[in-house]
Amino acid sequence: MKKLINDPADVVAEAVAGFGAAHADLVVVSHDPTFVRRAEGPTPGRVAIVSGGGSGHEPLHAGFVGYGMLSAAVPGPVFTSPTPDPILAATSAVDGGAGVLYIVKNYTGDVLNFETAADLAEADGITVESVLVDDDVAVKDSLFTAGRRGVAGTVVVEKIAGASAERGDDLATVAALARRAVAATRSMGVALAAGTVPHAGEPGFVLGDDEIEFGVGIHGEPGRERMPLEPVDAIVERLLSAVTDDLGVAAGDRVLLFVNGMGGTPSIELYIAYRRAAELLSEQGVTVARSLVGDYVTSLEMQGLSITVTRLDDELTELWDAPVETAALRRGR
Amino acid sequence: MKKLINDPADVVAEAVAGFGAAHADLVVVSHDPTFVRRAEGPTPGRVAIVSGGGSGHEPLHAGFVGYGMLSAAVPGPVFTSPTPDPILAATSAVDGGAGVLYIVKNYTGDVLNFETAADLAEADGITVESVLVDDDVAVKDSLFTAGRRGVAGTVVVEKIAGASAERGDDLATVAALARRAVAATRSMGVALAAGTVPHAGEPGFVLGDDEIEFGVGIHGEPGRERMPLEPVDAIVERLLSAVTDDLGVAAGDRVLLFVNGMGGTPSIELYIAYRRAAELLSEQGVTVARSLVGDYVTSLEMQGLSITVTRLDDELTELWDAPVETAALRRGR
Amino acid sequence: MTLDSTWVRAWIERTAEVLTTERHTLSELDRQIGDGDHGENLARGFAAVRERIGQTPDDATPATLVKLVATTLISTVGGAAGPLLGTAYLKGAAALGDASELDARAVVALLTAARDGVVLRGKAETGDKTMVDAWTPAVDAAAAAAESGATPADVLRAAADAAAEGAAATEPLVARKGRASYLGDRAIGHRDPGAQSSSLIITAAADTAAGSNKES
Amino acid sequence: MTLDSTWVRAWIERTAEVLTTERHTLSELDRQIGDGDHGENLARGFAAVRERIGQTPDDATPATLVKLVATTLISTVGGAAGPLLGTAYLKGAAALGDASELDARAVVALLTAARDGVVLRGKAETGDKTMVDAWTPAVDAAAAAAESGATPADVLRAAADAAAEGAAATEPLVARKGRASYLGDRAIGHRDPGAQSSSLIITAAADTAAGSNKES
Ligand SMILES: Nc1ncnc2c1ncn2[C@@H]1O[C@H](COP(=O)(O)OP(=O)(O)O)[C@@H](O)[C@H]1O
Ligand SMILES: Nc1ncnc2c1ncn2[C@@H]1O[C@H](COP(=O)(O)OP(=O)(O)O)[C@@H](O)[C@H]1O
Ligand SMILES: [Mg+2]
Ligand SMILES: [Mg+2]
Ligand SMILES: [Mg+2]
Ligand SMILES: [Mg+2]
Repeated sequence: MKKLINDPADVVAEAVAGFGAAHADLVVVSHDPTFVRRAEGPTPGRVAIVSGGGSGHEPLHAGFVGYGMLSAAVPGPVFTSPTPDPILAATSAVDGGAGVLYIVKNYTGDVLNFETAADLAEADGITVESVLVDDDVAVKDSLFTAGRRGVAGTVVVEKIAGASAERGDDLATVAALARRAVAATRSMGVALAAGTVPHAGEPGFVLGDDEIEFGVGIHGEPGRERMPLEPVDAIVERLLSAVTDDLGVAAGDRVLLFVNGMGGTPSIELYIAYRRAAELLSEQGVTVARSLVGDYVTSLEMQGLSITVTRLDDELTELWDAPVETAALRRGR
Repeated sequence: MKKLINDPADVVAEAVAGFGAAHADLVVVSHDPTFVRRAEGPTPGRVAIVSGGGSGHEPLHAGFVGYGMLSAAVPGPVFTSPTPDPILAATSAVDGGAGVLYIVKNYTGDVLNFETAADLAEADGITVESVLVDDDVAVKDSLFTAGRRGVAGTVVVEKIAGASAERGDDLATVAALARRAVAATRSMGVALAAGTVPHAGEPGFVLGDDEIEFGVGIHGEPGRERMPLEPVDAIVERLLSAVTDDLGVAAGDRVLLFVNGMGGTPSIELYIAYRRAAELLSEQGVTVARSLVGDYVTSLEMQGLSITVTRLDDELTELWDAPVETAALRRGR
Repeated sequence: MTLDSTWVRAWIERTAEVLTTERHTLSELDRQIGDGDHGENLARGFAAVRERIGQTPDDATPATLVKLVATTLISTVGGAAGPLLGTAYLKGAAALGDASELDARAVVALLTAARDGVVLRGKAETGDKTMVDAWTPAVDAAAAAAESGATPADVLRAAADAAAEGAAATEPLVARKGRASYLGDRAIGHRDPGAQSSSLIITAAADTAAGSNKES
Repeated sequence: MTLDSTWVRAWIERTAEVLTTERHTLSELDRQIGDGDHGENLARGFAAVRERIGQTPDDATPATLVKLVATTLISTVGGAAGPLLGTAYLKGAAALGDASELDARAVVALLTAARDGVVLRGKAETGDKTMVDAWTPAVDAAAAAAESGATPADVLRAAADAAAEGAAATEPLVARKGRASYLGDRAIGHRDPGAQSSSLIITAAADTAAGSNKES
């Protein structure tokens, strides 16, 4: 393993410190417990939004802390959900009296730790609502799995919920809009090569020279199958049809098309994939009304990408378009 | 080689098409000859700025086309400078009668092709000035080399020049400010692993398990030496001192600190490096007045990073802070 | 060894040692069918536990010590294992009440409460290829041993043997909870890391109860 | 073969073939001390040249054909080699004037103008480990051969042999121009890709002049 790090045990603390220093205009970093919150304190009467999860998916979540998106982010160790303590500390730090929405990716660890934090926050008199993101269609949502995983679609949910909170919606409304975004969003990814967790020292999985992991998760979890590498147009077709079938996208729909890089994929490859996905959608009579292309929910230096589609209505479009000012997404400010 | 592409010969055309489709609000793409220009036409009387070079360094340059930065970008084949034709076509498309500034990274190919395009544009009655960016301190600027290379500092020069043009400065002023930015900027990079040019099919170079290329260029050109991997704090110290020594940074200076990812480096590693670089500068009494961290000038999926320092004065700071609205850098709009 | 608070301290110490030694093995199991952090997570947690236990007053009851393990794991481990094992210790502490020494029945009550805690949080059933597949056989074997009049140490030995078998028996299973559930058939042939670590924890209890606190 | 416009066509055709065959070898040389695109660049350029040459009228003069190579390379190759080789052909075309057939002196004039064009654009000197190190020995050998009364075909053969030797002789050199100059001593032991491709171009001229348009 070659990485630009010091001690693997210090990776998250040092990265968060660097993030705080580089974006001191946007965020304040708390160490011990570790969380990142907006530079300006809570606005009284405004709903706060807290998300978090294992590190290694940057810019998710800290990169989305700021005006119009998250109030705080709680990064755990690499690929390991944070414990309830920092979640609770972040919750207390950002609560403006109007309640706090937790946006939680659907993994056992995240669910359990945010659940405990919510219990503790409620005990402290803070109202908490939680929304689970489970956009990954690679995994069937059945009794025989831990349910679908939360992947790149989380960005969409955080943006929509953030805009709703920013315009002054109450907690129930913000939560309802976040759930609407979840319901309207599906994703699926593919990997050519896994990232390496610093303290593990070996890649999460090893693929053959011509093999891809189709339906990969953002922790390098396997997906539907290992299959031979194909031209990206064919891969995009497989990913997109899995996504749109599950979402039930039909001619006449307006969608957000989001091609997400996993960390080690050159940007030209993302745009080549975007091009094909946009073509396919328009052939199906679907309007690509909004786009996002880039590394937003990564898996360390994984080589691969995911495709996310969100079906837009007028309100979701308006919330997507609303100004946002964070380290990783900025527009209109 | 595993890549998410179709035919290697189509990589640039397809990526540029995807870029144009994803950012139709910001840019218009011309195919054959290939260039990317701002969506809105030239503003009469305003200086236009054109840059370009081999592809594979995305978001440079197309990602910086838009309000407050470039008027057009001309992407060549991967790692190969574009020919004069598309440069000339882009020049004609964006000239608003006040002249065109070429921002050219100092590589023999780029210099010669932009030189020819400038001759042809002048023959067409368009005034062209060229500014060479040569910020890479890894290579000595001597009679025995092709001179210092243009690397990540190009982003700083494009931002400064773009803001100058946008506020209505004339060509001589825009060029002078661009040159001031060049003079105030130095960079140096390190790689753990090279990217693979699609039609080459093999990585640009191969390093041992514990080896790094210190002073690497953005085409995988070698730099000062191959040396054993060290903790990133030590690497940052080496890079930063090479940069600040060459630039002559002294206590009391105010600088922009830019940590640039080469494409395959997880964001946490960039922030760990940023943290150390910022610490070192402040220990030296240097004020880190502005920051940039992320993948801005890449080398396909190269694992590595570079550190750029620009010494800021009031005017450069003001131009750096000016609003910009491009695919890869957006602020204040 | 009498199963008093000195034993609880020894058990915790032994657990911390074993999990540190087995850290890479556990993470490697997790890398196969999860995300490769299980050993790291538990090593981090028990390092914190060891530090905090060292600061407790000498007269801390077994329940106090076990509860401290619970809260420390909850606040330092994270992931799935943190809340699950944390709840196991939390419920186990509650079952101990203010007893200063554990008899065979108390050992069974401790193990049962711990297992129930895991199930309460994680909703896994036997055969789902989780840590429950170590805990439930341990509980059953402990109950049977206690029933037949075994000493507390022998009850723990029976539990440990059953937990180890249970962990091994997860290998042919398909997972239905946790991260390994995404693998479908591809999880077959791999041992569940959480079942393995739970078996190590129960074995540490048996080893220290037998006074055989040998280095591994 | 008479060195008329038919020969120029044959030379260009042969060059396109050879550069396509040698594409990977050239890129591999460039990967060692540059950025790995040289073969790709020239193959792309000569594919375009071949296409455009096919569309020229039969009565196009040698100079017209050579100039078409120049403009096509300039507008399709890019990188350093595009403008450099393009200028070589451009200056070569100028040196040809309106001659319909090349004698030995015209061959020398063509090669000299081409080399001068490269030097004009690239400012490289002999020994800088660039394509100049193929062109200059070729020019010198051609001049000497013409001086001693060789046929045009033999002048080209002498030039080709010298160019090949010149390309090989770049191996021990340190580069002072182009991308390889960044390597310092590390360029030693590697042949310059541009010198190699220029040698192939000159050899194609000699091979077609000798009528030996054999497949390689
Ligand atoms: N719902 C559940 N019930 C019981 N145990 C579970 C459940 N989900 C996961 N586990 C256990 O947790 C272990 C994984 O722990 P760990 O790797 O620390 O967490 P994470 O999966 O969050 O990375 C699994 O091996 C399994 O034994
Ligand atoms: N200044 C120069 N003068 C002459 N030849 C040069 C000069 N710079 C580079 N070259 C030649 O160009 C070749 C590289 O061409 P190519 O790989 O196509 O371009 P690039 O270096 O832009 O990728 C080198 O091998 C060398 O022979
Ligand atoms: Mg984990
Ligand atoms: Mg090149
Ligand atoms: Mg795990
Ligand atoms: Mg080259």
